[in-house]
Amino acid sequence: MNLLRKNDLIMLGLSLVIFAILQVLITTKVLTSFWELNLIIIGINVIMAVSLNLINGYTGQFSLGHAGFMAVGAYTGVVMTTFFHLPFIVAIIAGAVLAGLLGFLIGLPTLRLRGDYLAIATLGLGEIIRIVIMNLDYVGGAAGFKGITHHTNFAWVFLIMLFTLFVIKNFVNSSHGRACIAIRENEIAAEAMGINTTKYKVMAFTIGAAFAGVAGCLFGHNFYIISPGSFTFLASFNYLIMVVMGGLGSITGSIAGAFVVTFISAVLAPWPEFRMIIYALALILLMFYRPQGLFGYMEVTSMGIFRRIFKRGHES
Amino acid sequence: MFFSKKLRLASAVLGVAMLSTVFAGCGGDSGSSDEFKVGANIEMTGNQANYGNAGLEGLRLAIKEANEAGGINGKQIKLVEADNKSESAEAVNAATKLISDDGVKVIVGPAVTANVIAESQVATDNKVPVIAFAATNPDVTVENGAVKPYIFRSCFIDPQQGTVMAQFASKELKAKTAVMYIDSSSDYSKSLGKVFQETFEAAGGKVVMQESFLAKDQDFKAALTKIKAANADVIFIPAYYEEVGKIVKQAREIGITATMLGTDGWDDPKVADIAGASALNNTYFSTHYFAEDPGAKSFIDSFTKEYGHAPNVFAALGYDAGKLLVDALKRAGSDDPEAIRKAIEETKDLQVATAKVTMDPATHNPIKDAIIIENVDGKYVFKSRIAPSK
Amino acid sequence: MDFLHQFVQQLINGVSLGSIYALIALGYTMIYGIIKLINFAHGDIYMVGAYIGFFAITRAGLSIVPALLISMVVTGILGMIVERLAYKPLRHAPRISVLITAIGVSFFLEYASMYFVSPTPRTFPEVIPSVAFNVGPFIVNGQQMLIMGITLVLMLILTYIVQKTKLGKAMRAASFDVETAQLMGINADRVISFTFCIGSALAAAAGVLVGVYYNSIDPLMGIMPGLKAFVAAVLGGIGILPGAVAGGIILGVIEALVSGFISSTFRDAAAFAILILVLLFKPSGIFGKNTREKV
Amino acid sequence: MSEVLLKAENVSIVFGGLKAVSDFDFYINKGELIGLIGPNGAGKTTAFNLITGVYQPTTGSIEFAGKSIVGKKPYEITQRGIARTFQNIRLFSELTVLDNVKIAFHSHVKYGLAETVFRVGRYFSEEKQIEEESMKLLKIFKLDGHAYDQAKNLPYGAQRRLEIARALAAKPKLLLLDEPAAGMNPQETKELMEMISWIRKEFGLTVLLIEHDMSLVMGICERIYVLEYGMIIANGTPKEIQENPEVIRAYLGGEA
Amino acid sequence: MGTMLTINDINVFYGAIHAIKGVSLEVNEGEIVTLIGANGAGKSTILRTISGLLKPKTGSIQFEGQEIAGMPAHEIVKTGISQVPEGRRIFAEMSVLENLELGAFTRKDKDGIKADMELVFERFPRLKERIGQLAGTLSGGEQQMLAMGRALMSRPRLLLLDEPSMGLAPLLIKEIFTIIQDINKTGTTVLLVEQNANMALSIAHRAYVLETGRITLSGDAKELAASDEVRKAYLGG
Repeated sequence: MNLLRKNDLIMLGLSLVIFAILQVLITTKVLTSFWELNLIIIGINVIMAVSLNLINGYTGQFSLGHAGFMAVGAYTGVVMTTFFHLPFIVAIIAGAVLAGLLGFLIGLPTLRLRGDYLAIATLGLGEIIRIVIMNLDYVGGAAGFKGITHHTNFAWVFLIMLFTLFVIKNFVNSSHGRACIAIRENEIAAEAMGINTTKYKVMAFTIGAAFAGVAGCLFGHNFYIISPGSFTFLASFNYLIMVVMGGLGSITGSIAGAFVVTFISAVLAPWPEFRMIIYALALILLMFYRPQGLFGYMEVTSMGIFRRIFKRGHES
Repeated sequence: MFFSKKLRLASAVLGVAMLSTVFAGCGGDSGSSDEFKVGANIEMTGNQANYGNAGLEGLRLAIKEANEAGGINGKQIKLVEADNKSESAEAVNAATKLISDDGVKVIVGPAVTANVIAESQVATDNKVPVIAFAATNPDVTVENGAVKPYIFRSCFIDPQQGTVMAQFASKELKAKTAVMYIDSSSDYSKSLGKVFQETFEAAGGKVVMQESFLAKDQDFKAALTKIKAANADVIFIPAYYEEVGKIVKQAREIGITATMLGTDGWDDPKVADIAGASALNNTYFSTHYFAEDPGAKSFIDSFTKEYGHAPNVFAALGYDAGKLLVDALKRAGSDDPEAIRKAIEETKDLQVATAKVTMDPATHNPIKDAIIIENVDGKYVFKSRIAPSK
Repeated sequence: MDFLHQFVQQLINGVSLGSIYALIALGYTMIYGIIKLINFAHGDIYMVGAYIGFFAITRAGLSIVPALLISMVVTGILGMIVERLAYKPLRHAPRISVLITAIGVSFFLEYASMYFVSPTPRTFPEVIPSVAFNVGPFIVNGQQMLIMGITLVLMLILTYIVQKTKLGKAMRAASFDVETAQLMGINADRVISFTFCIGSALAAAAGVLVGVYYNSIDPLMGIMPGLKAFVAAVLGGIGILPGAVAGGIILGVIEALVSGFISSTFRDAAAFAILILVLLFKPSGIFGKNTREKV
Repeated sequence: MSEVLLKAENVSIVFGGLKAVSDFDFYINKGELIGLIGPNGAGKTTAFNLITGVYQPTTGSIEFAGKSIVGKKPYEITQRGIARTFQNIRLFSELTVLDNVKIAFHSHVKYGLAETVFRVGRYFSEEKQIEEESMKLLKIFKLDGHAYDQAKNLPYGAQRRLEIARALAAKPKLLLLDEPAAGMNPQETKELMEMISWIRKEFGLTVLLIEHDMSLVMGICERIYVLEYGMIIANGTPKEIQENPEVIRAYLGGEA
Repeated sequence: MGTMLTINDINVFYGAIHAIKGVSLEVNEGEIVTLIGANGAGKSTILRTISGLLKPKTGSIQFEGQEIAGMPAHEIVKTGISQVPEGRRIFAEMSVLENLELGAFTRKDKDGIKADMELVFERFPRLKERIGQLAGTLSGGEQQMLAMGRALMSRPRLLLLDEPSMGLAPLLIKEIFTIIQDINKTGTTVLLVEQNANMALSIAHRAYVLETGRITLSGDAKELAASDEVRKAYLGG
């Protein structure tokens, strides 16, 4: 079992090395601020995708309202920093707590629904959240919340992303996480194995929502202005696409999905007429030829190349 | 075993993609010195693409004309365009790309207030001047009472229009009661409503009802049915033309005969197309220019020649911003952003398509007249020209 | 106007809006009934229908009825092609892959249209003079009557097709039990194709009617009505044809009443809130039957 | 006199006006191995679902270890010590064989959410214990060689065995097996019989099984209940059952 | 009497499950052949493979000389095979009449269909009484009759019956089996899958006994009925 800890440390070390390299590149302006911004967006998208993956991929509960929780986190966060002048970290925690709380309150009744019904209900709830915000003049209503101080930078995003990955990875690799996965695989059998399915569905939903709130808070403090228009169901679709593209039930996949989708969007930016057409075709072709996503259920840590590099095999 | 061939391919592709991000990042140079790099941050796709793209056409035309006339001291102007997808977050993204990767020294756009406000922080941080061409909200150039040094606009501001229309309603139309129908998704619409109400009520009128809708709505009948019941003298609808056309049409259909008032968002032939010429009778709106003005005529001709269709107000405003920019570049004589900023600030008596403008250094708003136009059987009829109140 | 008067007027507005939701919802519900797919691209099919109608009227100079028919036929074929190319290869794939594909198809139709017809909204010519009829103190205009009339006619035709024709019966049989339908000699692929054809044709009709009613169409016009129509279908009980019609009309009326008496900015929220309440208390929709998984 | 572990009295359940199980009276003593047989549609699986809380009885009482379990949710009943397998295999098919078993330890895990997320406290020791116990179970069921294979890739017989191993991991007092030999060949069935007998002794289990393979039922069950049309028509030793004319009629048809 | 259906060494899989292991059987024209065996032996699987709902991995199925293994189900119906599925699977939300009409889906001869409909009503008078009723509201026995009537509407030469006695009261079972015999007498060959062995053997000409995917016994129905082997196959011992 030391192995687990060792693996963790290696991953952590590796991440910090990557962080250091990128941070140096940014500070020395080798990476321009445009690419810094894109790295920030990728980081935020990773948090969104991984937290949605916990709900959709690991627990198998089809949620289409993730952008709604992001909105709650974003608005809570900017209210904290702008109106109450609280530190950024407090805003992030507040965003997480409020989004998580809302996820809990919404999840409790709605997670009784299954499949498509749950999907459309969560989509509706996401839209309701957005419309309520749109009607709150306190936060600027439909026109958006202006005058946000810029707090988000690459370091914040990367470290919080790392924290998110750490928490969610540890969660899914525990008995609690296995309970969630069991629900995805077969709810009836899970219940028969002594798993309180309602509790774990709501738990996954709450944790996922809380991290969406964190992502939202980072997002809000990056753009000076946020408006409800950034959190429509189309945004939720986009996060879902990242998750499915990477592979439902793979954290590595969600990271890759967030990366690829953000990257495609940035690379195709000069051709706005074709961008969405190409994106759409890529999506359809991916579903034809690799419906399980780039990684399926696979994680980098369980891959041959990784094991070979670190001379590590399965204990068996 | 776990690492199948396909997967290996996928991660190889991924790896290359990651690397290319890093290298692409290194490519941002400041541009060769034989051209002026000008950025355009535009709503090319998404909800506001109509406004952004029309403005871009005007802007391109102004740049093209300047280049054909020999450019700036022999140097050509190069317009670098970026799409902000009609989202404020993307506007930041686009501005950052223009500044850091494309190395532009000045940016025109975006069209919509919220997107300009989002962009303004990045521009200010990087000390790159911005000319907004259609964002009429006062907050665009001013923050906490102080002017934002790098943000300019080439159009008038909402209070001017709102005041003009309120005064017009109470003085010319002798209206006592008004209903406001506001697009609550737009700062433009909301702030105009606020100014209108203040001015109208100060002049002794009363706003008896305020209803709201959202951009891209299709059906307004429910709210209009309610508005009809209020039976006011005038209905003030500060909104963009897509919705305006439908509102006017549906209002007349359910039997509203009251006078309707609008703002520059109404200035598009589409309004008459959608609403129908007769429905539009008995409506007035304020705008930036009248087609028969000096300056406007030649613009409309060359625009129509270039694109094969008549310009709308956004195209005219985009063109204005281009003219303003070209003039400033000429006077600045270099592509140093600070020099450009100073030149824009000193713009004086410049003839653009819509007016003769002078930049107010205290607010970065141009001093411009507003025009009131009446719709008569599908034609614009000039009603009055009103100079800024202060 | 007093409260009751306004209420009735709002009902009229709501029913005409609801008729359009109902037409789109029918296609949604038929397709869901037979292959259990939330066809997110259905709203975009409706948009394409509106454009075909628009070009039939403006370019070919046709009047409303032939334009409507042409649009229905062409869009019906488009629906079949979409099914054939995008969904049929995924018949046995996991539900989520098909759903993502549907989202992909939706984006594709939206942005390919945007490329070909430009994002600028088109103004539908006035094919029906907008005359307002005063029915007592209430106002119904010609286009509202056209919408309700054509919707009614199409629903009657659809009812006839589904209830009386051989293909209609095959459709019902296949959506009830594909396997047994095959044992009757019914070619499931053909029935699915046919279902897409009819559903798309109805959506096209809705698109043309919306063009006539609101005078303006654009490439992204299908997103919200598509979603609303799906809500309507779920509201009525997905897979059930009368449920889709009822769901559409109920949704239209709710929206009109909320806009009229509360605020139009809460209109969509109210629609979704009603949906969620119905799902929580009767998960299979107003007309649906509850089923449970066999253990 | 041995102690009664499970007792059902007068249990009935009505589905849409139809009595699927009626006046179901039945008991299992601690340590017994009981068979429940009957023709298709007789209500055997419904009886299992009633015991495990999937369905709630319309009337009647069910007591387990002296306490009523009516109205309890399936997971609560499992936590009290009844585990089951399913007629149509319900493995967590995308997961590894090992994970399938690990999941079933769920109700015996004591570490909390914070310990999980930050990897402190009991997390590592308990995970280690779970893994070891899981491997032990897999070894018993000859599945240890497949520990890291996806469950869906196992041969059919192995999947059946895995379901039993998984149920055992929940540490039940009473094990319900729903057609454990379905789809197995005679050789596999024979091995399964031996295994069931063995684990019963080894784990001190009480077992109730539904089975169609009579060689298995008759071979290992100590007592058999026969269901027909939702009612118990016979109860006795294998020998008694094989010769009971009611049972023969129920199986081979009355009219010849 | 020639051979109508020949199944030669088919192997059928459900995912990982090898459900049918090298089964061969024959049905001659005019016969009632029954396939008996305990639950889960694979009886239904064989019928579903014949009617095209499942595809055999290996082996051949010939109907009147034509290879039908791998043909889609809706095409096989046209060759003259019709199945009454296990659990009846009537279209519950359609009327009795519509169910029967669907049975004749492949046919175009309106008059013939009408005549056959009359025949069905003659055979099952209770269906005529309930002609406009939704099929889901029928009793179990009536539903079985409807499923059989529906299958007959395609005018099959070979009728596949899957557990017609399931869930029915003894008296009804008797009635159903008499009807099966009648149908056979009017020229339709029948392949009957049944768990109720005594009943099935009493009307069949020949029988096959299936145990865990293999045929373990076959022969004359009367002889099998008399022997003790069948009881052993069911109850062990």
